[in-house]
Amino acid sequence: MGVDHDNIGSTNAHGVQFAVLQELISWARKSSLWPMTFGLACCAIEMMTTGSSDYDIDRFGMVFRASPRQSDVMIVSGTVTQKMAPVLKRLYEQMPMPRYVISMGACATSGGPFFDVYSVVKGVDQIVPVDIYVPGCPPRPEALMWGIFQLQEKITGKPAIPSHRTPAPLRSYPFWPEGSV
Amino acid sequence: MIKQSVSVDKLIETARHCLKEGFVYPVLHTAVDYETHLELIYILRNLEQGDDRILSVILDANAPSVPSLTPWIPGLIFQEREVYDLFGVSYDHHPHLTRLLLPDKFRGHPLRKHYTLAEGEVTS
Amino acid sequence: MRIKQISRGFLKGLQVTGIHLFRRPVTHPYPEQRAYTPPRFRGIHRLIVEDCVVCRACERVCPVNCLTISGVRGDNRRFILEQFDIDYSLCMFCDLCVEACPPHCLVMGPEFEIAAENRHSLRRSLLSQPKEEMV
Amino acid sequence: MTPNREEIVQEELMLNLGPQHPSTHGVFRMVLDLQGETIVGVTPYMGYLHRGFEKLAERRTAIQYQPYPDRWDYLAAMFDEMAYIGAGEALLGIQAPRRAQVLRGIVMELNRFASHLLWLGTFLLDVGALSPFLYTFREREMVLDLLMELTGARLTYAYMRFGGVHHDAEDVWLKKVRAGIPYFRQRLSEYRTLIDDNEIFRRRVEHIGIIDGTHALHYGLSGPMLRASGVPWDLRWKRPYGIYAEIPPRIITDLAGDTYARYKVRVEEMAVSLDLLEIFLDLVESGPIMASVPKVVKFPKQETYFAVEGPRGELGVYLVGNGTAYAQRMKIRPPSLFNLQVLSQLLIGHMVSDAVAILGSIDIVLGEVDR
Repeated sequence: MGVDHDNIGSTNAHGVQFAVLQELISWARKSSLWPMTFGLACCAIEMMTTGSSDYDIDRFGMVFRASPRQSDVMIVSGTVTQKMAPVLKRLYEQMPMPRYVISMGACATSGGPFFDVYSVVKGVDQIVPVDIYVPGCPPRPEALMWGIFQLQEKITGKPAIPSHRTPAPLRSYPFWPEGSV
Repeated sequence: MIKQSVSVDKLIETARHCLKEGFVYPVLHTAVDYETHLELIYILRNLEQGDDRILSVILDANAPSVPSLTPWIPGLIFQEREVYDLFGVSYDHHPHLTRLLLPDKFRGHPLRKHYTLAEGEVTS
Repeated sequence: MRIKQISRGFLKGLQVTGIHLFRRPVTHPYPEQRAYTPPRFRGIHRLIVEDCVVCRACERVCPVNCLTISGVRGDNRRFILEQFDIDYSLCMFCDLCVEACPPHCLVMGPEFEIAAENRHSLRRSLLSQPKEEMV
Repeated sequence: MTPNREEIVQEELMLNLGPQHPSTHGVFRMVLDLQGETIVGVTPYMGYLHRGFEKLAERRTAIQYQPYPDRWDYLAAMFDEMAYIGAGEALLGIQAPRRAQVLRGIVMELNRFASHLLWLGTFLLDVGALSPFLYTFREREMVLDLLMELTGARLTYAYMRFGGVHHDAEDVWLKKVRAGIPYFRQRLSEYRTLIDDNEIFRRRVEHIGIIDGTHALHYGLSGPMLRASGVPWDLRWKRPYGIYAEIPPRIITDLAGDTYARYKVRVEEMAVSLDLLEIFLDLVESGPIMASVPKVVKFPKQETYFAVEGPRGELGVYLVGNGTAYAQRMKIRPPSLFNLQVLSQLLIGHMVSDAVAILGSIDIVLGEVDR
């Protein structure tokens, strides 16, 4: 039995059933967003850090895939140049539906610091449609994660961030316990 | 910074003389656009004595052309391609003179002073 | 001999991995716990509106022209700020505007969570910041 | 019927690696000509990240350009700042006060440590080991947080200024760095236990990608690439800048010139960085952090070449002033681009699987190769 996408969410006899199904699908999509390892510039280092031990993006079901065919979300992390633009477009077209694009950093969003340079594309949204813009130069890993939560909210329509959040702690290093002088 | 001015036809001779004296380490090669003329800069280093030698070649701004030093100093192969790419200086007898950084369809040489943004639009 | 060599490297690796079983985890529980920001952290700007003299030093020094400022001359010949926008899609958080501000009324705060769904909503006015951001 | 080995016609195969490939360390592309599994030809393509930094230096004032050097080599931003600021200071005739110079030394060595940590993690990822990546990034995060406490940003610090540094370091921060050194030393020896004796790692990196000292000199290699081929050339002591003139030389060399030698040189250099940090922390004395600098910085009509020893090699800036606030020309000497010139010589004759290990050992940063 295939899912009739036009009927999802409508109020026909099976309305309730489809609403639940849609919720299930969007929950599944939200919890297994696999990004593509698509590093361009400085932001790519912060994207790598997001996958490393201190931030551990795997907690949200995100596993970096090396192939566009297996990935759902493309994190455009860095400056897109005119030489890179056709490659980026082809990679986007190789991704299966549904696909999402996060524009990470000022360069990908609008050209950023290089907005008047001869070889830079002024914003990745001129090439591919963008879902979430994350500003910063480069955004810190938490800012990228914030962008990912916004994308999850966009997919499910429900808040992805817990309403109650504890305040930030002091940074404690193994060699410098919290609060010592 | 002591610069040694060299004319275009004496360049290879001077470079080979420098190599014989032990200045074998290529530090830098670039061009400077002064609108009336182009100046090519070669910095070579002698690692045993630890001093630099700077060669300066003045070129015509309209049709700059210079013999390639890559056969003698292999470390200049990318540098000469880069100057060809960004300044439009053509190197005679360079083994592989194509654009290094910009797409092949790019028009103009962006580091020249009279370059405008519209000139470089890539036609796709 | 060879087996001895191979097994030595293998056991040493296992030893390092084994020790890590008993170490404290380092992962920050991010969305539940807010992110650590040091006092000098360069996040979203804050403006003390009353102190601004509309000298436009920040606008002039900005390398990417992301600030838009305008003011009108009010009573007693003082400028009153009308518009103070920062386009965060361009801003590179470089601190030069803060350094240039003569009355030190522009500072950078600890907030950085400003992802948006379109580019225009990244353009923010510093005149009417929500109260919770001003903490 | 299976044909004899001799009867199989060997055809050349073209294999394209990149620009989007997880182990090219950025948007680098190379086309390999293969005969079976053996590489017979290499064509590198670059420029996928060409951002026109040299043109921007002619379009931004000297003050406005200060945040840009951070983006040349985003793994070791402090060295780029030092190269640009040092060249500018040489043109303007300013000298930073002593405390600023010591602080510059501290942040540079911290940054070198962080940069080599990232290289170590990704290089081992290339040869197939996953866990060192997690370990080195954990320690790198601590170094970055220390730098964030001082400067306010994690990667793009914008810390150095013409005539000094932007922020003064508190005593607590200096104490933290001092407390961290023994910890980092211990972690470093832990990595070495994990990696050095590992048979798989040794067999994957030993005796591949060999370049001898004479070739390395003629191709203009620098940094660990040059020192792993037996040439003791380190700008920190051969051309001292800043505080390095007072430090006794510690140049790490290795004679083998292969991928394993480059690994050893870099790991030894991390230990040297920690030793240098300790020396610098002893040299900190109170005083101003900024010299008096004119409000509007104008480069005089002169030219200068100033180079620092970055984690990847000699990072130089050739700066030509023309009497205005804009530069007439600024040329960056990118160490990675020079190191890449030998790529085809290193790869030819090896297997495809070695290509990734050799490319990883060159330690390229594309932001610097393409600029």
